[in-house]
Amino acid sequence: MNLSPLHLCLLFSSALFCVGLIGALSRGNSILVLLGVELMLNAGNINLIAFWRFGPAPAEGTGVLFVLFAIAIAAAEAAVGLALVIAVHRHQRNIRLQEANHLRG
Amino acid sequence: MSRLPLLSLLVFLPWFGAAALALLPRLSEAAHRRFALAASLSTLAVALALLRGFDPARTAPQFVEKHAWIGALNVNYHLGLDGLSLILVLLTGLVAPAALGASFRSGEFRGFAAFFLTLQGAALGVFLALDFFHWFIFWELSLIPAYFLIKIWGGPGATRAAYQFVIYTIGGSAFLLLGFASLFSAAGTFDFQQLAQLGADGSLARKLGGDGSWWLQAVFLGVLLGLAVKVPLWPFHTWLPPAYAEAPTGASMFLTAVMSKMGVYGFLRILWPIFPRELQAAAPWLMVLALGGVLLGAWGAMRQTDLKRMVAYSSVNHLSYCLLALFAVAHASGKSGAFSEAATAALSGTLLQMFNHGLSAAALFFCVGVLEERSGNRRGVDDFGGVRTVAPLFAALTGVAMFSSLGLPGLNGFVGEFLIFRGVFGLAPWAAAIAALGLLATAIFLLTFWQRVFHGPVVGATPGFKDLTLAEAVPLLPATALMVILGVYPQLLAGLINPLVTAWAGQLTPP
Amino acid sequence: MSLAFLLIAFLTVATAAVAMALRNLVRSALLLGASWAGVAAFYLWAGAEFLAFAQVLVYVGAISMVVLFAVLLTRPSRDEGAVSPASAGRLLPALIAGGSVLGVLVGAIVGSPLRTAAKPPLAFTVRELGLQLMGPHAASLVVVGALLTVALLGAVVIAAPGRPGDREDPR
Amino acid sequence: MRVPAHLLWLIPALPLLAAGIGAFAPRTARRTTAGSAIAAMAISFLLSCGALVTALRDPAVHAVHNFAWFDLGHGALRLGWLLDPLTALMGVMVTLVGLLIFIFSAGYMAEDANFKQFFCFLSLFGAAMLGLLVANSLLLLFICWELVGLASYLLIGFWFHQPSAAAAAKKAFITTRIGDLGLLVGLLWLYDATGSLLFFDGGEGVLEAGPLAALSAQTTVGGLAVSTAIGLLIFCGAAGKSGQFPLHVWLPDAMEGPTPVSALIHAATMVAAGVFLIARVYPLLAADLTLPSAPLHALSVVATIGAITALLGAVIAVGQNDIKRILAFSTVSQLGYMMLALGVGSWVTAIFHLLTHAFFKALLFLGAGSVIHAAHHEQDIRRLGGLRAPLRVTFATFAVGMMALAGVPFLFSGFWSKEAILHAAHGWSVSQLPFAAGLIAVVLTAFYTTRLVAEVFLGTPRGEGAARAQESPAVMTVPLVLLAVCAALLGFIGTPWWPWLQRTLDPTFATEPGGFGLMAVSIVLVATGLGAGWALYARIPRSSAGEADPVERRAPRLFAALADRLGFDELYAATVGRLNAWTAAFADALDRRVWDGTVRLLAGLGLFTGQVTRETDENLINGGFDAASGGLRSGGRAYSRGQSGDTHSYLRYIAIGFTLIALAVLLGVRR
Amino acid sequence: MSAHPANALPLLERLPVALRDACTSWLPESWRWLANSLLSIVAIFVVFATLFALLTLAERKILGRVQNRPGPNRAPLPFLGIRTYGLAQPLADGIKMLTKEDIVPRGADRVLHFLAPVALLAFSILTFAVIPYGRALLPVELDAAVLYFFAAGAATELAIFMAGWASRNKYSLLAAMRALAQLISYELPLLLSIVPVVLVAGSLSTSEIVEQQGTWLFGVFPQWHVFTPWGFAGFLIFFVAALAESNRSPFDLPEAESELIAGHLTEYSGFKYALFFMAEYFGMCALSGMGVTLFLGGWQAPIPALAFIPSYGWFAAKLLALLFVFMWIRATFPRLRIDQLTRLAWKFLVPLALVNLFTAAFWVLSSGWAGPLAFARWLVAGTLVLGPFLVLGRRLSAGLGPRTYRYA
Repeated sequence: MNLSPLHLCLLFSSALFCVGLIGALSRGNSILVLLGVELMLNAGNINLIAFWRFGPAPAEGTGVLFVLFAIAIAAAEAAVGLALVIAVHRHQRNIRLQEANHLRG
Repeated sequence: MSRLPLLSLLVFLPWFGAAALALLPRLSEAAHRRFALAASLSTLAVALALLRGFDPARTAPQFVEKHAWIGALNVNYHLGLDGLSLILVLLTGLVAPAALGASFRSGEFRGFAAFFLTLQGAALGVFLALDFFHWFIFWELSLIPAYFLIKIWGGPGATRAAYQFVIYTIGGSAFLLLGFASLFSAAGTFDFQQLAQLGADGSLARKLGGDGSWWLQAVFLGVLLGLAVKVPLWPFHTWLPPAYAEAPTGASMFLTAVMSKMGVYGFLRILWPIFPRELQAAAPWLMVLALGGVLLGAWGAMRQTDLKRMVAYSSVNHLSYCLLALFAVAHASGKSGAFSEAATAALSGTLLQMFNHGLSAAALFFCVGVLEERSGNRRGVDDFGGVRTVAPLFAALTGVAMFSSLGLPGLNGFVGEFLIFRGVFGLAPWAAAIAALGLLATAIFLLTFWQRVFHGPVVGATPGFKDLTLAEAVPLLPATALMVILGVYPQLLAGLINPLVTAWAGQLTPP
Repeated sequence: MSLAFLLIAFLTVATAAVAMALRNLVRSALLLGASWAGVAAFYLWAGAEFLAFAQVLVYVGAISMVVLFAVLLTRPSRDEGAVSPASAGRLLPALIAGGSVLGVLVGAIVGSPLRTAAKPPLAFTVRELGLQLMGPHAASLVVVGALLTVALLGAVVIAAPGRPGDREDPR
Repeated sequence: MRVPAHLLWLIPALPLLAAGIGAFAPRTARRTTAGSAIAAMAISFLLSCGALVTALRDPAVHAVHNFAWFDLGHGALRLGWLLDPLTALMGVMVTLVGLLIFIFSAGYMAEDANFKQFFCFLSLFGAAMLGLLVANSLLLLFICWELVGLASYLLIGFWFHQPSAAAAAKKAFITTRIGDLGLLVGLLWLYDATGSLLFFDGGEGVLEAGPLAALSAQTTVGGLAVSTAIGLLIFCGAAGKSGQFPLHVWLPDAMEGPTPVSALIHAATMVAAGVFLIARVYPLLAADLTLPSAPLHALSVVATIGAITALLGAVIAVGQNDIKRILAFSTVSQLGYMMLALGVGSWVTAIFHLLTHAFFKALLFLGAGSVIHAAHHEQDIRRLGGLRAPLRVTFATFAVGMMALAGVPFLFSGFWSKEAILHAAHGWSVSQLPFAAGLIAVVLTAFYTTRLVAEVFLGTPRGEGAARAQESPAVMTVPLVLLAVCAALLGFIGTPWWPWLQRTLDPTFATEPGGFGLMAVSIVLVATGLGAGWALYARIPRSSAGEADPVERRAPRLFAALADRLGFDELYAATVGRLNAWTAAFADALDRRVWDGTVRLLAGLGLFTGQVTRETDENLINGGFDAASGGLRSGGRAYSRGQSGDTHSYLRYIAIGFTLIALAVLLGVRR
Repeated sequence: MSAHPANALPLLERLPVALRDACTSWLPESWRWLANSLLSIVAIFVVFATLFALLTLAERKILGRVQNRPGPNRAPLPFLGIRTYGLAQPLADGIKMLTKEDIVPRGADRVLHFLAPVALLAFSILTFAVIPYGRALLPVELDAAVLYFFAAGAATELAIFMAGWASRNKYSLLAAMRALAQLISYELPLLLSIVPVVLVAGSLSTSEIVEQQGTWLFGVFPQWHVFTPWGFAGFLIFFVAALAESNRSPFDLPEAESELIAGHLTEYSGFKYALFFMAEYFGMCALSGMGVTLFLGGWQAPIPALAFIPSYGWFAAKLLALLFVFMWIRATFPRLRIDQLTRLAWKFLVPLALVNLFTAAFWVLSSGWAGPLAFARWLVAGTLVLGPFLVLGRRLSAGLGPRTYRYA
């Protein structure tokens, strides 16, 4: 098994992704779920950087730009997500995700 | 030469005032009044400044402002002022502040003044614009504030009258717009001067399919209809009596003094120069209609029991004289003989009549407004009696306006009417002879009004009627003074327009 | 392959895993901050210097803060920051799902013949980044700016206490 | 003192100034207003005398001063002043009579609340009347003509709170305006035909030979010469102003105004303006005389109308009971005489009669005013009577006026002027009917004047007012005396033996010998009339107000018709008035029904279209959308049951789904 | 290290570098960079630690001077017994701190309680890496140096939170939250105030920014950023925000005794407390250094004639001057209320900084204007700066009325 640096980077990102995924799936606390999602997002960013770094045209910098935008969007996501958490907390006095199902069909 | 864009100032100062009134925070009522009056008086001030720099001997537009605006449509921002525009601007400058002053006591004055100033600016724009594009914008823009003025501040039937007014005139304008759209597609320009040039040498007609083509006729009729409604030409006048009657006094004054002139102005500035041949062909029929306005307007006024409606009908009558003269000139153009002199007289008379009617009709509306205000919104002929006994000053001023309106020599109304009759008699004697009956009918209904309202014993709503204080008479005094001055010395106005009119008549040489 | 990378990768994943498993929310959040700092370190290692600092600024400086605020604001009044651990009922499916995803990913990565560029990456300077942002990607930048603004306003609106008339307390 | 033509404007300007003072003076400034009006009129009188002196130096010359009013075309519209003996004589007469009447008014109107206004209007009238006289332009004359009408209107309606006065004022204005329309059209025609409205303009004026020849050379509808047509149109104006048949109806009603007004405007000056106008434009009317083949001569019409009016006025005057109306109809009659004189071609005698008539009729009216004033505003002769004793001065002067009017021979001016007219009519070549009418009118005039004097001054007082009558103050009686002197003596300036006036006005005037027979006939006729009047009224004076008139007793239906003024008012109301009302109703109905109806119909069409569109929209198109939406809604409801609300499970599904897809792809790639 | 080749500079200028190179010249080539870095770190730490010690004394002396009292003047030099105006006071303080008992509250999170001061100090020191102390003295040349500086600065917030939370003390926690709110609030104007500089300089590199300020108008007037309308406004905003960021008076609410005891420091004592204290001064020094770099021309001499003095001398002078202003303000201004504090940031500084950004953009766009237009450029820019200041300032002072206490 001959793994290039790119392979390693990708493995690293998939590990991080799965950690985030498992966390998001297993924890009941909304904040932790959100943090898991953030981790997954970061894993995705790692992928982008890895392909930029080891890809054919690093000079163009598209990977960096993309990650930059992703970070901005992640910030927005975090802000809105946490605001939602606070709103949910105000409403039902806890932030257990499984209880926030008032909009079920 | 860099100088102030006086003409733009003329248009935009009232609009600035309107915007300021509408947008700035509410102040005291007195402050609103002072501000609105100042904004309205700006027109007079600028007009006087224009008068200083105006050279009557030059017949081309002066103070021209021309800037490219919409390149794709060959639209220019093009303002200019000649004698015709000047007297109408002067008229606006005189009547508008008076009308505003007459409305000081109306409720919600701030809004009233804002609408009113918008109307004033739009009317001025109509008189100054030399490009159809923004001319039409001004034309339509004058409608909206008028609508609100009538609807919000008007009498009990105001809503209906305002709707009728707006829909009727917008209907007319639609035809006008269609006509000009066709013109533009044919000529590629909206500029009045260029269009007149094309109309004069017949190339416009060729572009629209040659003389007598149905397309040309349709365009001509469209423009004619749009203007005829605005003046109004009989029988397109039925919107006018209710609108003028239901409008608040100030608005009535302005509508009759200035807005009705917009239509006549359109005839003179647009229809006649651009469609000389078509107008000539249609002139006999149009003269019949104008005569209808002269006669039936006057006799219609006789039947009215509502004073405002009566004055409104008298407006129909007076404006029909203007149109009659214009049509007679258009009809006879190209004939030989002493034609040119008669045409000059007719056109001079038209212009003077426009100004004079503006003064006297506005004054009459003001007087009726006073009657209405003092009697708790009664304005029937039979609601009053013997007003002259209790209010001699008011009666005197009303009397001057009334006699001016019926064309008493020595007052301004006579000069215009005499010249119109003189011209029309030279061009179409039968029309002048028939129209003279209108003078009689005017005298009858005005004197009847005078007799029933001002003479006789003090009855009806008259007891307790207070005479005008000097302050209340202020809006009326300048107009009254001008009526006398212009009646005795018409050269003041005639000197401004004579070269222009002479040039117009001179261009009507046989083809 | 540098040792630095392995170290970074290990620390990042480890802190993340521990953070996900901890009962104490505050500690979780702080550890996650460390994990994000690890990601920043990875960027630094990969030569994306600007990105690294941006990552620190945004994640460590801002998102962590917000998370901590949220934790404190939504804390149940009695027990401080500790939440019940993952229940077996959820943990098992989570592990299965996560494991299967990991398996699929690892399988796919390992099985892929990825070629890497031979030449070392060119220095991608901040100036170039700026030119790219303001040039070809200006529209995206504006859109992201708008998104951030809207998100900020939305967050404020959502999180702000309602008017007195609103039903705020279910009790 | 000389007053050349370019200073003539001063004569009307002074009263105008006085009118301006009166208009702006406070209501209480009675002395100021009256004083300024009288002073202005006095100065104007002096100026007029100066102008007369100037004019008499060379009576044949028309001195003019023309000026531009305003620019018109390449030239200008020009007006001007004219000084010739006609102007000057008329000016002197108007200012003198005016001055005397002004002074009289100061006494007569002393108690009126609107005293100030009265003098303002009087001055306005004076200014307009004098302007009319000095005008060298038909347009300027027309302007003043109308202003005179305005002043007349204002003064007739001076007691405007009385409905009758207000109505009379309106009637006067409108009736004269009917005539004025003719004048206006004639004026326009003249302007159009000659390009000028100036009377004398160095050969270019409309009354000068060149233009006149051109005018009479052209013909218009019916073979009339243009000058004839224009002349007749102008005569319409004169007929209206001078109360000629058929437009005479306003003049008696105009007596609703204060008596000095009646004296000044409706007896002496304004009503004579028509005569003046015809005399002024006489060359125009006479132009067609050179065309023997013309179907109609303008002057013939004038003569006919004049004769009819003279007779008609005299006849109706017999049946009137109001002192002022009797005088009014007598004015109508006398104006008819003047027109008759104009028509038969002797315009100078018309002016002669105009002048004498002005004085004696003013005298009569002022005398009547004095009577009315003394008798506490009692105007009905049946309720007067016996005033000879208390009103000695009034009676004496009134008698002088009466005899002048009746044409009592030799000492009284009316005799000479009337005699000259009859003489001219007798010499008219066209017809002797006007002459006959004139003779009849002479009898009637003598008869009704006798009746008037007898009823008013003789017998016993028959009414409250007459019983308490007292002589008027000196401010009123002095003008009476002055006027009486004039009325008596003025005739001597135009006797057949010394026709100074005629020669002055018309240097070509020639006295025809052999008029003495005619004079004798006339004297006999006057005597007949006087005798009949004496017999019927003075011999047995009326004893009570309710007693029937002697004429009424003998011919009740005739008297009723006369008292009813031969039904002209009723006739006009039934024809012209009704036509007017019908036209107004027609115009109004046309607007309300036809035009407004058309507009409404169009609006209705629009509304109908809108309604149809709306129905289509609501039922057809919206229905389809509703059905489709319903389907979507139920589908969505069914789908939403799958939403458990458990976020974790969603996430799980995503993970599992991803795994499956990735596996499928990977396996696909491998294979 | 620096763009200039080392030997092109005068000796005095490159003395520190030369000294360092001399120390490490014996090492093999491959290790030398590590040794050089370590030496730099040690040097910086030593210099700033000394400065810290002296600053504590200086602050107390200056406060005393302002408040018309002598300040510390009794501590003698060890073993000598000489009172040199209290020069030994820092030494005494240090010894006291080191020897005090380290108390950790029961129930506190021991790990975090320990980590907090350490992390704080570590992050503070990190910020020193990118400040150019002299022409040849820049520890780390980074392309995104300014961003690095603020990234590192942002991380200190985390440490403060750790301290507050780990203490298991209500007041500590509340104070930490307040501190965080304040830090986040003022980070925005702080960042926005330096964006114009970046915009004008077109670079995030500190050395380049300093280089660009190294010209003189008419040969005498230094073209530092602070001497432009936008730069002046930006510097003032930066300075105010820096006061708040470093918890200095009048923004020292989080740790003021009268507010929440001593804030997040309540449960700290002894050496940990000293570390906090030190980190705070380090932060102040770092921000001042950055302010000098960005606005005051860094190590550039004010007039060319004085350029012979070594550049680090100039830097030190400017830094000390700025630090003095910090203290002067502490002595002068009263403390703000929490609502005034946040209002000042959000309603005044942030809008002003945004407007200032436009001013700077205008400045860049109008850089070609010359002659009378240059005057117009100043006029417009000045108006753009002053107008909003006056408008917003009026509104702000209108908002400074008595506060209504909703629950009081």
